[in-house]
Amino acid sequence: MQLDNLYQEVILDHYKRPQNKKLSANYDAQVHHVNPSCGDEIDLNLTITDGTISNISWDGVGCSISQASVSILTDLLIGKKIDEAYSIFDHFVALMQSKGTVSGDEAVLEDAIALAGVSKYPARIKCALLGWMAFKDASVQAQSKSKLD
Amino acid sequence: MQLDNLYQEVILDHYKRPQNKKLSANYDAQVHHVNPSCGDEIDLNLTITDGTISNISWDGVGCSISQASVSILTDLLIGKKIDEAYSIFDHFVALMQSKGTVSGDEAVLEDAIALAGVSKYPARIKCALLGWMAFKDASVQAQSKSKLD
Amino acid sequence: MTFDPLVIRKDFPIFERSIRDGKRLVYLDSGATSQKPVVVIEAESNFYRNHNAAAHRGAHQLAEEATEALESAREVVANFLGGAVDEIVFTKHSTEALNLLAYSIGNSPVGNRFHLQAGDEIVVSEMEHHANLIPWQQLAKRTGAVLKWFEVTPDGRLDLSNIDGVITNRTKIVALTHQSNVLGTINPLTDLVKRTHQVGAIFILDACQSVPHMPVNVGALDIDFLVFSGHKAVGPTGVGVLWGRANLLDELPPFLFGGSMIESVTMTDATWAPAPRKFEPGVPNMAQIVGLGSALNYLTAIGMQKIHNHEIAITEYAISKLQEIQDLKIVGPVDMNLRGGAVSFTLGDIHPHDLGQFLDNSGIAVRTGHHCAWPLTRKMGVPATTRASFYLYNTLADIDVLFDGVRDAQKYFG
Amino acid sequence: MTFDPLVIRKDFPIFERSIRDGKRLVYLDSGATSQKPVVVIEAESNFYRNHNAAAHRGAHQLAEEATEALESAREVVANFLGGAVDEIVFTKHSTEALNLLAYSIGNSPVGNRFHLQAGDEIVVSEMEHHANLIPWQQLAKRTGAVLKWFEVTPDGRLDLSNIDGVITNRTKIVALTHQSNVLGTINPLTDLVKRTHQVGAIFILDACQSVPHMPVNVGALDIDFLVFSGHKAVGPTGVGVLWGRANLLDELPPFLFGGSMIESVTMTDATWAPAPRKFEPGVPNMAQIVGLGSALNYLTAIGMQKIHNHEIAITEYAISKLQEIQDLKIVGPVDMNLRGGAVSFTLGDIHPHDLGQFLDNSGIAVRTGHHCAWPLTRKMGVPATTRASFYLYNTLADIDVLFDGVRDAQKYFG
Ligand SMILES: Cc1ncc(COP(=O)(O)O)c(C=O)c1O
Ligand SMILES: Cc1ncc(COP(=O)(O)O)c(C=O)c1O
Repeated sequence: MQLDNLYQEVILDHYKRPQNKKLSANYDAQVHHVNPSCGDEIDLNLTITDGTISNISWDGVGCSISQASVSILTDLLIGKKIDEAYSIFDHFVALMQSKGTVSGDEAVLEDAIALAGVSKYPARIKCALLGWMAFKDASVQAQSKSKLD
Repeated sequence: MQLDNLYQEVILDHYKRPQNKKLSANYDAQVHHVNPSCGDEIDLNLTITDGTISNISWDGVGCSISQASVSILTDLLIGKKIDEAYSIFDHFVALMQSKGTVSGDEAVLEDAIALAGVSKYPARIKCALLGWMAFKDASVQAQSKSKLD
Repeated sequence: MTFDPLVIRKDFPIFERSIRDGKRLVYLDSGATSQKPVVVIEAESNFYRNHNAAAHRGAHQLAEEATEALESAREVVANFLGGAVDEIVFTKHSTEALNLLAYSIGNSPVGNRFHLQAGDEIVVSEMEHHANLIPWQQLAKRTGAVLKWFEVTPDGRLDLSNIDGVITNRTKIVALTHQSNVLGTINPLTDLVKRTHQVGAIFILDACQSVPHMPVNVGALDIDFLVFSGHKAVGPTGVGVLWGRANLLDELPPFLFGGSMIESVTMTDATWAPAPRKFEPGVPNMAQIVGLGSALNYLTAIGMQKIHNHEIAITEYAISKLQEIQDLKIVGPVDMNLRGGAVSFTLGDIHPHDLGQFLDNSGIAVRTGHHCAWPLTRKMGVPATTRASFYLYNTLADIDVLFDGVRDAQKYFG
Repeated sequence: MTFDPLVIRKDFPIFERSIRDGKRLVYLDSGATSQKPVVVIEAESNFYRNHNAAAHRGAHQLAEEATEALESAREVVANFLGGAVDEIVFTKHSTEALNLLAYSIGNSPVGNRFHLQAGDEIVVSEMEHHANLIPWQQLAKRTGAVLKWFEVTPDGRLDLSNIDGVITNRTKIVALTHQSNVLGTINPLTDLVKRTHQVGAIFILDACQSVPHMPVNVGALDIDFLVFSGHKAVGPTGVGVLWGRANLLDELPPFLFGGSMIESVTMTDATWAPAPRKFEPGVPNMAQIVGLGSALNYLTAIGMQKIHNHEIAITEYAISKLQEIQDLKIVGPVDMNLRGGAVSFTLGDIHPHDLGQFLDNSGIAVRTGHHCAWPLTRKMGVPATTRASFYLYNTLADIDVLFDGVRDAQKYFG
């Protein structure tokens, strides 16, 4: 079924067993993002230690795509250097906006490659990006905060 | 030429030699009416003596239809009882709104019958009615004034 | 003429296409926008092909014909609603019509009956579409008026237990929806309108979800203003209607300023033409207005009561079928006496977005989300719902496809 | 591709019909509204036939296609003007776009760069269309700002002898027309824009009569906002465009409130989506937007510079022919370096309405009156004028018919 392209096993797994879905008590930055067209919401906490993402935790409501996407993100980015995380971020956004013309680099994106099918469903791209935009926003806040410290 | 139906001799005559086109010094009511879609303007003075229209005078700028129509109106209504004038007014308005389906009663409308062709040109009906609406307005003012006196 | 949706569907060219690799289009999203019959599409293109010119501006034949086309459509709308011709104002959609009212009221000077001052009250409800909520929020902020609202009961009706406490002597405006676009609830208006007039306020009806679906007569309802959108009533996009009582339109100041709405203009000042012209500056959305006239003629020829009966039958069937499904919860009343043909529901833990996507893959178009009524979905205790909404071209077979689709989705995501 | 108006005319179905018992349609009223090529008419009806659904609202295939159609059209408009995609806001016409600016500026709170207070100045000119005059009159009245204006010289140009005296440190807004719809004058913008920015004000261009007729690039002009109407640019009725610099649209408060323009909504408050969404509540005029995209693609394929050159050639011919006629006076500049293709004139004592009617009888469509620029006609010392306006489908033969028609009218009314 065509739909299986969108809803890959990995996605449904992350949806049913989301990773790091419990807001941590401590964080460098906390953000709240909303997808106004469907009402999906996410809170995301981020900690950066010595230029490395030491923790991401989150809570939220939303569809399987938005929930799985943020769950995958946490698995993928925790432990990465911030520069490397940004490069993965750019890869992922490019994949989402590709309208299905790009297949993505699995070496870079790992499980996130499973979201490639989303790029053929324009209305769902925002779902997949919700957590990623929240992460980007939080990382900017965390870094400007660390500069102030 | 089809157009001759609209621009009858009588109309062009009244246009070139307008009747009562000089505002009188005295009047019971004076009104200023405008046709906002083309900028035509008219001032009209009206005197009613013992229920009879004793004078109508006017000045204005406008197309041949609007100018001829008010000129014809003055010829037709001066000397008439106010009730009779209203009945002629109603006949004329009905003729204008008839879309060419009514030919009008010449015994009632006299020269104004020449304006029958206007009813086939919707954009010009307002031109033909400009002076008549001014008259109606002025007559209402004059009568309510005479009641106050 | 018997009512047969299968015959009606033939008038709508979009049903000739297929969805997602050959599936039949099961369009259950008419609450968002309706499909268009070929007569409406052709009314618009005929206007361009044969009569296009700036209406009300020019003495040439094309301009005459354009004016005639425009004003005939106004007559059609007036007859459709039971109003007078000069009581019909064309806008681009109901959203603009509601904003027109809010801004024009905000423009009313002291002494004008619409003038608002601090402490005056505006009444809406928790089930309003954003288009009938935010303009009033903003008007309240600009004028210092207070926004009040009727609450919604757990089963999705207006809580009218305290009408007199909500609509008070300070109330100047009551603006309510006729039918909720989420719950399907049809609000009972009689007591509300009576109380509104008792306190000297005006009653504004958002009829977006009623005018396309049932007979609506402004005189019988005794309301003061009504708005609806053409695109939800088999008409073109880009055209809406404001109806208002003649004496009220007369006193209401204009909203948009420009050409053709004036009586006289100098560099520093302007005066206005009579309504409806005073509310219609600029070269009008002529082709769309003409298309709307054709749309309402189309609906009238079929019969609004027949359309309503058909929708009620479909909705009743849909509700009974959907209720068979485990974990499916209807959000809104299930009593057919209280509702029209928009059915929102939740399905256990399956997110409406996922359900909608799954249904789409089977050719079924539904809407998911908060349906531009966020305070309402919040009040109903759900983050989002899936909505199936029906119209004259839907069939019982469409409902069966929906039923199967929902059950298959449960298996897929289960 | 060589430019041939006779070939171009074949794209416009309306030229297949005749006027007043078999006369050829000589359409010289494109300044009021333009005719539509078949590709535009079909773009609109194709949308209804194949892709109609509420854009940006729904995850089903039709909604995806509608969104894609809408956003592709936005890209076309952005490219046509040289702006960015998110700088394009769709309205129903330029009148709405100008009112949007005036109301949004009026909604700006203290601290916002658009906030107006008593004593601030708004600058327009005596040659503005009512749509770019009355909204500013009204904004001035609401805020206590002062309305100032550039005068018009006897030969129909802006009097720019005292730019610095008109645009001062108190000026917050300068709103001017690019080309006068009555005089045909094209206003030189460089010094005006420079001075406007020097004093920290914003420059708004009414490009209704320029964007359809010549290459216009918002970057090269260095302006801040621009408006135009689709229906004057071979596009559908019911769609207009506001272009604004991204950072300015960002700071400008919204105008119309409703669905799809929000970020979050509660019963008492709302926050806004980013531009352009924040200015586009409601189900958009989708089919018309799609038609506009097709219209601009059509014009681009022919070439805006070629269209402009053609109109200049026609206008030059028209002016030289018309000047041969006794008692005919051109109202506006006769120097082709100063003007575009709208030619207004008077004809002795013959009233424009009568002349227009006579021409109509010969199949010629012109506009007569004050052309929604009443202060200007007053200033030019005429109660009304007759206007012939040209576009890509007009030919030199059209001018010859006009010439003969005017002379015949002189005989008829003489
Ligand atoms: C210069 C100018 N500005 C504004 C307008 C208003 O355009 P619209 O009626 O399409 O809003 C027009 C045309 O009528 C115009 O020529
Ligand atoms: C109840 C209700 N009110 C207002 C609207 C707004 O209609 P539009 O977007 O056509 O202006 C809608 C539809 O979206 C609606 O369902």
